[in-house]
Amino acid sequence: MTDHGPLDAPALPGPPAPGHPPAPGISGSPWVVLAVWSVVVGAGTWLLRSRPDAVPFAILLLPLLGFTVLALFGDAIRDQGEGTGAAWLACSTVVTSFALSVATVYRVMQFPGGHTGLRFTQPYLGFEWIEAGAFRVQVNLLVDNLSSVMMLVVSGVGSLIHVYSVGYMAHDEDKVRYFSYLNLFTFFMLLLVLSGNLPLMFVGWEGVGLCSYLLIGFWFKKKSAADAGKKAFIVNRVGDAGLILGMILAFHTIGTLDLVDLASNATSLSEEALWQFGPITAICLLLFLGACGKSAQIPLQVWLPDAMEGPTPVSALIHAATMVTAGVYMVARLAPLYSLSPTAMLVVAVTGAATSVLGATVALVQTDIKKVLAYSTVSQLGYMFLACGVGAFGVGIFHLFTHAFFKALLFLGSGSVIHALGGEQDMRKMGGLRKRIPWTYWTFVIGTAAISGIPPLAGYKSKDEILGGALAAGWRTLFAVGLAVALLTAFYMTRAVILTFFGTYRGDAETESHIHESPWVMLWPLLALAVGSIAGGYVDIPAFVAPALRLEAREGHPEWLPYLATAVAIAGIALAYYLYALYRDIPGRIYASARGLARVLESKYGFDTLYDGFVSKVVVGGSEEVLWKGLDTRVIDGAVNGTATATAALARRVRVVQSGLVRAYALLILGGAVAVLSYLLWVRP
Amino acid sequence: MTPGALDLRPLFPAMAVALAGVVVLLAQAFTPKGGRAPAAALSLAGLVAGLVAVIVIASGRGRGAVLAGSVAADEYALFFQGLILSIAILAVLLSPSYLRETGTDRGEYYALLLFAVVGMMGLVSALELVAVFVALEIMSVAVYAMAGLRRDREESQEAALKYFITGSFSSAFLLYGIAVLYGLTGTTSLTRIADVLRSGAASPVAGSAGAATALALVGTGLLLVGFGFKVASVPFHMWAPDAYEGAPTTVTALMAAGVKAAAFGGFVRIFQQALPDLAAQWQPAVAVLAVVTMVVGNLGALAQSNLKRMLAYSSVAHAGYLMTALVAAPGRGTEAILFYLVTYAAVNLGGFGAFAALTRSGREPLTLSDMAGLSTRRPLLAAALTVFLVSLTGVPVSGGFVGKFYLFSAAVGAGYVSLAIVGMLMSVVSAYYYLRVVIAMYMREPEGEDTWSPIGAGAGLALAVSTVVVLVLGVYPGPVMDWARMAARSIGSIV
Amino acid sequence: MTLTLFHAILFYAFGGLALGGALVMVSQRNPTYSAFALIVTLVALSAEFGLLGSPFIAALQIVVYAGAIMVLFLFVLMLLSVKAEARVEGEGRVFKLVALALGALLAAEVGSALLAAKTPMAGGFDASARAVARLLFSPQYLYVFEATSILILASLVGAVALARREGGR
Amino acid sequence: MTTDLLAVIVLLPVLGAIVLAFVPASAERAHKVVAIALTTALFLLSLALVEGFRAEPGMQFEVSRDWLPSLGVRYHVGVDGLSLWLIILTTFLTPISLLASWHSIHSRVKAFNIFMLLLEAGMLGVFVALDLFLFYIFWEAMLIPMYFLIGIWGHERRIYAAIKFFLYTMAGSALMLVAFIVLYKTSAAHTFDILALVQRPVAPSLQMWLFAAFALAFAIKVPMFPFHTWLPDAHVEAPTAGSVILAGVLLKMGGYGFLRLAFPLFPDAAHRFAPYIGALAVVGIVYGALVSLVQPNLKKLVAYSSVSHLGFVMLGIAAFTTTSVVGAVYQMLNHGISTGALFLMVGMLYDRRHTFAIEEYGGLKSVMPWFASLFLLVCLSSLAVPGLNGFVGEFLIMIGSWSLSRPMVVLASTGVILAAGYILWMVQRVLYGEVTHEANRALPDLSARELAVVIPMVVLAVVMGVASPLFTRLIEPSVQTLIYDTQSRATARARTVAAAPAPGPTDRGVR
Amino acid sequence: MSPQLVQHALLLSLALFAVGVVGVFLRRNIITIFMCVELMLNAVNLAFIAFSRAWGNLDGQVLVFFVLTVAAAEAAVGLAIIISIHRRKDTLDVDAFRVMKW
Repeated sequence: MTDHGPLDAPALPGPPAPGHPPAPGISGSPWVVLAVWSVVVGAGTWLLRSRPDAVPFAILLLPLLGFTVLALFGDAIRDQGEGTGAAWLACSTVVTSFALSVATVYRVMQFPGGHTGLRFTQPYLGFEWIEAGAFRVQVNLLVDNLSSVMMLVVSGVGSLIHVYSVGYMAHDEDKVRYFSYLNLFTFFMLLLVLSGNLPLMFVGWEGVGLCSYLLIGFWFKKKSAADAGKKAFIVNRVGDAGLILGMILAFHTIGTLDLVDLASNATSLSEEALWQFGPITAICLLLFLGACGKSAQIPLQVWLPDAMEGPTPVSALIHAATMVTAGVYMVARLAPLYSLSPTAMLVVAVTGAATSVLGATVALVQTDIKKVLAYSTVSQLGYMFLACGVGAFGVGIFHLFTHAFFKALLFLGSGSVIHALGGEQDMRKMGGLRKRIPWTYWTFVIGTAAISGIPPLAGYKSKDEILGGALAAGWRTLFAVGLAVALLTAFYMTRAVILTFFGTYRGDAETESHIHESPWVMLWPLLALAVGSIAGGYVDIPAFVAPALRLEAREGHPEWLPYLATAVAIAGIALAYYLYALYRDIPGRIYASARGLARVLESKYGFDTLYDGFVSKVVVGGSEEVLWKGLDTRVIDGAVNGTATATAALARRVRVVQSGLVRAYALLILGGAVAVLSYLLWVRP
Repeated sequence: MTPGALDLRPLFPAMAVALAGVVVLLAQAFTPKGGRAPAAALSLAGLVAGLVAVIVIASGRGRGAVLAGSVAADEYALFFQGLILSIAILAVLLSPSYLRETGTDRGEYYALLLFAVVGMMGLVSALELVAVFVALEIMSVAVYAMAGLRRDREESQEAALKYFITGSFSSAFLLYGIAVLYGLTGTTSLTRIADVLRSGAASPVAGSAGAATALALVGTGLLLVGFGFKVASVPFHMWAPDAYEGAPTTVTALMAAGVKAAAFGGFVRIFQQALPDLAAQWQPAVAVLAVVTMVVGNLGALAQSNLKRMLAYSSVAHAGYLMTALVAAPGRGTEAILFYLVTYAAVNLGGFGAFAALTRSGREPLTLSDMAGLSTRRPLLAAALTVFLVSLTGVPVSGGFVGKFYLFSAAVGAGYVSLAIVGMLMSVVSAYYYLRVVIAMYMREPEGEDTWSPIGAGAGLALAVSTVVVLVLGVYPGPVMDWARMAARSIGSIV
Repeated sequence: MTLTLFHAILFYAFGGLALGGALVMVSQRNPTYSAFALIVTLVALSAEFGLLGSPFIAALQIVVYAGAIMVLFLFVLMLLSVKAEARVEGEGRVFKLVALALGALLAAEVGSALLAAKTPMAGGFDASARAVARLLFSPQYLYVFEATSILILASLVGAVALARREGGR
Repeated sequence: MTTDLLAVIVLLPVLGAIVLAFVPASAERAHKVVAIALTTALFLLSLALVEGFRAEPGMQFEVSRDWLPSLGVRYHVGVDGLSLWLIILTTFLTPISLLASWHSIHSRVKAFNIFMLLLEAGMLGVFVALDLFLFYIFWEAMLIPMYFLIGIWGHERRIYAAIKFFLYTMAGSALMLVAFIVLYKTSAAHTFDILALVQRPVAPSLQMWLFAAFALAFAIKVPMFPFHTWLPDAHVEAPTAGSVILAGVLLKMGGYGFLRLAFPLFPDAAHRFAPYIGALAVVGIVYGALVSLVQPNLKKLVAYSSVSHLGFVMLGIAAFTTTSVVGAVYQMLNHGISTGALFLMVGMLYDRRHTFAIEEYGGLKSVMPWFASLFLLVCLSSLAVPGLNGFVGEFLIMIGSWSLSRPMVVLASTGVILAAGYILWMVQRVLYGEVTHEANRALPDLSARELAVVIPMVVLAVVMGVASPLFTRLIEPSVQTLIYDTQSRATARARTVAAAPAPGPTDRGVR
Repeated sequence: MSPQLVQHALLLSLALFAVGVVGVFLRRNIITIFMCVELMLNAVNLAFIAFSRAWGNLDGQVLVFFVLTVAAAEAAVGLAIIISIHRRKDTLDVDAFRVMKW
């Protein structure tokens, strides 16, 4: 995937006017868009005024509506204006959802006690989603401070990425399908964060997984893309199986799957001791398995890097900002439950820490710009779990929040780079782009600074909090790990920036001649996200979500911490600059001297090899040779057919008795007579 | 009835048929050379007259036992006589075209058929062992001869020979059994035999109770051999495949339907009316025979490629099914046998009749490849044959299923669950060979020219009637069941 | 009829003759000899019938069996000019042994029952032709008697149908 | 009820078949039109059952008349929550499969339609029969039209498959018939009437044997591991309509039989055997999934996936809690829709390319976008993505089966993972990638007729996924009564329960 | 000694019957086999007569009468069959007739 671009920027029709990107063809169907837009705005306003309780449902259903329209009438829409109308339709639904979300959050916070949430139960249908015996699943939404944050992130970042996509996908023939998937994703993601109970959340959970599958494999003609989509789905399914079992166990243990009831019932349960594998621990671990799948934690992290086969905006939205954070969201959502199980907490923290190390180290050796970001995401997600595991759930959400901005920014930035280079993703063929695509460069740098934890950017604030949380919980080891990861993060991100934007261009001349800055429709989402990456840290998310998590407010952190963290970040950046900008031959030498380590990192610690081997040899091979051809065909069906064959063979034997010799017939009569008489006289007197 | 004044009304059905036989012979004799006597029509007339007589008697006038209790016109006899006459009518309908195509078209055929029918009718109505024996012999002698009537096929004569030798051999056993029972009881009347056996000591021949029992069992055993032969129960069955295969197909139809029904009619009546007190002894023996018969019959059929022979083995197997209910006689077992014989007769007439109807110029459809693609060339016939095969398999909706259900439920009711299990498992085996024919007809392409005879009116009528009977018995078997129950209950009611 | 020693001697003598004839019959390869041996047996049996007080049946036996049926057999034997069975080395020895064993077993089984039976001899036994005929033509056997007419007719027709030459009509 | 609506529903197809028998075979179009119109009308008529159905336990639309008094057989029919939707499923799938066969059946159209109608009558009969004899008649009679459908209109090895299907299923039910009779003879009720027999179970020791006989018949029909090997053969060789009906309805009869007969008639035996049934069901789930993973043939893959899916059904039945059984019944419907739709769509591929080999396809999404989208949707429904129908059933089953055995549920959950594996792998090989075979390059997308066939199924998959109570509310009362009655009639249980708190419709199963 | 006479007659009848039975298997000529069957019938006749004597009733006599008739009828048909098959195969070896088997 590095040698040629995906269709990320499918064969550019011609050199666009430099510095003056072509405006995507809004002209295609302006009237349609305008009409749709005004209807949507009007309806939204009406809803807010007269049916406020319906608004959360409207937030949800708008993207679904968009999907439905695009799916059913996509062909008709595509026929007009190359599908640009479709793109704007998709954007409009999400943007409207965002607007309604803002209004809803505002409204929720007006309620006394609104911080702990409002439940919205649908009164429209005469039934709920599932009703069977004692098991019922309502269709209810929960809007509290936690889901508010998520809702805003999802619809906000989602809106930006929708808009960005209008430009990014402008030349793709299949953009109707793309936008329909994107809308569907938004719907499921909103459902995930808004649903008031676990099963309904699971609908969103699997739904986003499905959309992820569809979007990773968007360019389905490419085998690697289809493979990656499938891999993502299946790996996620492993986690989902855990999630299902966790839900079942929770239902049978606690008696409810409603999020609010779970939280309140949890308070009446007694805490389990460390290493006591009681039901609560089991529930938490099973659910965490689900979270591992969705949020790409060890041992289920393998799908996320492959997921970069999808269009870059998708990577930004799904595989950085929103979907992959669902696991963190769920763990935080069930904070009261997790708090009862030190074992589970420890597992979450250690897994998160380990994953963050894994991601950060593997990112060091990646040459594909998106892969760097992907492993970075893995690492940062681990960071969030680390926060949750040490009890700083709110901080985890905080990092989730800031990460959404800067990681989306970085992805979109990388998308812009790739767009500029006609699909090139290999950093070894980049360099010196600083001047050619300045807007992209500057926003990318902001994102890098944010993720590296340079004050006063967003990442600095949230990372700081996580380290503080680890320290506060008494986990010095984890704190140290976190610090190390911070160093690595700053290092590999700086490396990426340097390789991409500094130095001289290393690609071929043909591509170089086409390098161009992205259109404005792509740039202004970058700007918006850059603003978020700077300012996001000043929203006190931990305090905001604390009531929803039913947790105590956090303690203060040692005052030396920010300095230490900043110092580490700067050290990382400096080191990277030193190695990649000043003494470029050193990395190669390090490589040469530590081949073993390099190989381990390049093989991503061998997980993929192990899993592939297991799946292809044990599962597929075993199923084919042992189960199907052996057990099924030979043993079971062999027994079935063998019965028939044996009967036929017996029949041929029986038949031979009928010799055709009439005296033999008579003999048998005589024998029969003797037998009958013997039986009557002697056997049965 | 007043002594001296003989009430012969119960004999009218048989007399009508016998008379028809004589008339056929006479008509033959007086037909000028080259002419063709209306033998089939005359036979039909006689058989229909007999059937009418049966119906009249059954409707209330003239029922009872006559001639010093040697022959009965009870519901049982009437049921069987009606059945046998119906079988004969259908067989006669099937015959003309077949005889014409095989060059067997002679007056003797119909006369023999009618005489055989007389024997069958006597067999089911006789209340006395001498009459049973003589009736059995009338039937047998006529059928021996009929089996050998097809001169163009060596098989036909061989069939007659084998049937005759084994038949007379087994008749001697039967006769010895009669002799032993006569010796023990001093009588040949079924009811009086039963009386003597019940009171036990009354016999001057029996030295002791044990000796009496031993003699009674020897007699019973030998009767079992004799009737086992006639119904083609294993191990007395071996004539059946050869005789069925070799005999002219219409005769085979008569053998499979009529002879078997009559033999069972006599079998059941004798064992139920004369030997009820030995039931505890002979019923287990019958059960064993039934199992062996079902297994060997079905396995034998499984290995056949000749369709007539396959159906012959299948008729052996069906004797086994029928015998399972004999362990539950009297009562439900008898009812079940009676009911099953009706559907079984229809099916076999239909099955063999279908082969007969297709025969052209002496060539009969005998192999599976002969039947290939029949459904495209004779769709109605193929459909009818499918119905028969389905019924033989015992799959609903067919009389065969209801009948089998009846039989096995009787066996289970008598405590013989194992019989029902074997029976059902063997039904599964049988499905394989029956279905092969369906496969050939429906799922294979026809080969070569259409060499089969078009279906004549008579044969068509006979096949249609059989089909309808099989299907109606599958959905609405109530009336026939009621008749069967009345008939079964009437055994022993008239002395 | 009283039983005398002479009576008994005759009874056993004819019995032995009958058995001997039978054994000769089954051991002869030539069917014609067998037929003659059978005739001996039949005649001896006729005597046995007479000695058992059944003169009518004894007469009938001679007339019908020895006189008619066996003549028919001989006639056919002559007609078909049947030769003696060819000797085949070791043919069906096992088969014959099994048959012998089974026959013996059958005889043993039936015999054991017969031996256990009492065999009285009723007094005042009258089996004259007159007495037998009275019973034969009583309603009790009327049906069977009439049936035999059909039997004979059937066998007649059957025999004609089978034995008639091809094409003959 | 004075009018016997059920008799009308069952007999209408028979009547139709008789009428068609008199229409000349050359009028093929007339045959098709009449058959489709008739079955569609029957579907609408059967909706009257839903309309008139009250969400209550007990039989509705019940009719009971003397039929064969000498055999103790009555004509007794009725509908309850267990059978209601299965009837609708039958009447729904039949016109669809007829429509799907419009072009793919080109020989002997007359016979095809007649057999389909007879098949429908047989299936409906099984679901309404409340007398063992009547039940068995329909149960067995159905084999014959199916046998012909496979044997005449099937593919290369059709005869082998047809015979195997017939013999295997007949062998299974042979012993069941004996068990029917034994039950009749030994039961105090002395009747074949199911409702009456259920009231008074026979002695527990006898129950074991009878249950085994029943269970064998039903296990083969389901089919449960290891009695499943007839299914792949039958499916692969059957024509599309046959596969749809086979998967959609016939297999359901096994599960239905367990629920209607085996469990309530033999509560003690059910209690005793439930763990074993559950274990086999779980083995089936995993085994079916693993084996379908490696199938090179589309139809075989779907067939083995049926083994896996029906394992869930059987697990739910074995657990015998309200939740699990409602889930099982619902899962039967789901499987009917999603697997039915899969077979329909695979059949559409076959119509175009005359092969089921997966390797012959690939890249179809570029040439047949509508097909691809709908196929994907159907696949997703089959792998139980929540929001579509399959999830509701599987989730209810798993949550309800927890009380039977936790390890079983855990193992069953691996089936969820594997389902994603085999389905998505198949989807990838069929739909994605470049078009590798020249023959596929010009395949036409779905025609209007084909869309009309698939879209109702897809719509139902979605509706059943989001609005399950519309269906389960009618199912649940019957299930609750079934479970309560069965438990209270189990003698082994009665003793232990006596001390326990007052029994109400509980959610804890027989266990 | 008089009662033994009847019993010995019965035993004789049994012996003759057994000889007839065995004879069927010892001989290959169809006519001889047929004669063996006739011998069996005659043996039974002796039993009838003996039993008739034992009981002092005449039913046994009548039975023999009918058996004779049956024997005659069988003989007629049987010999006709034999003639017709001899015509075709020119042999009376019973083992030669096995066109149909298995």
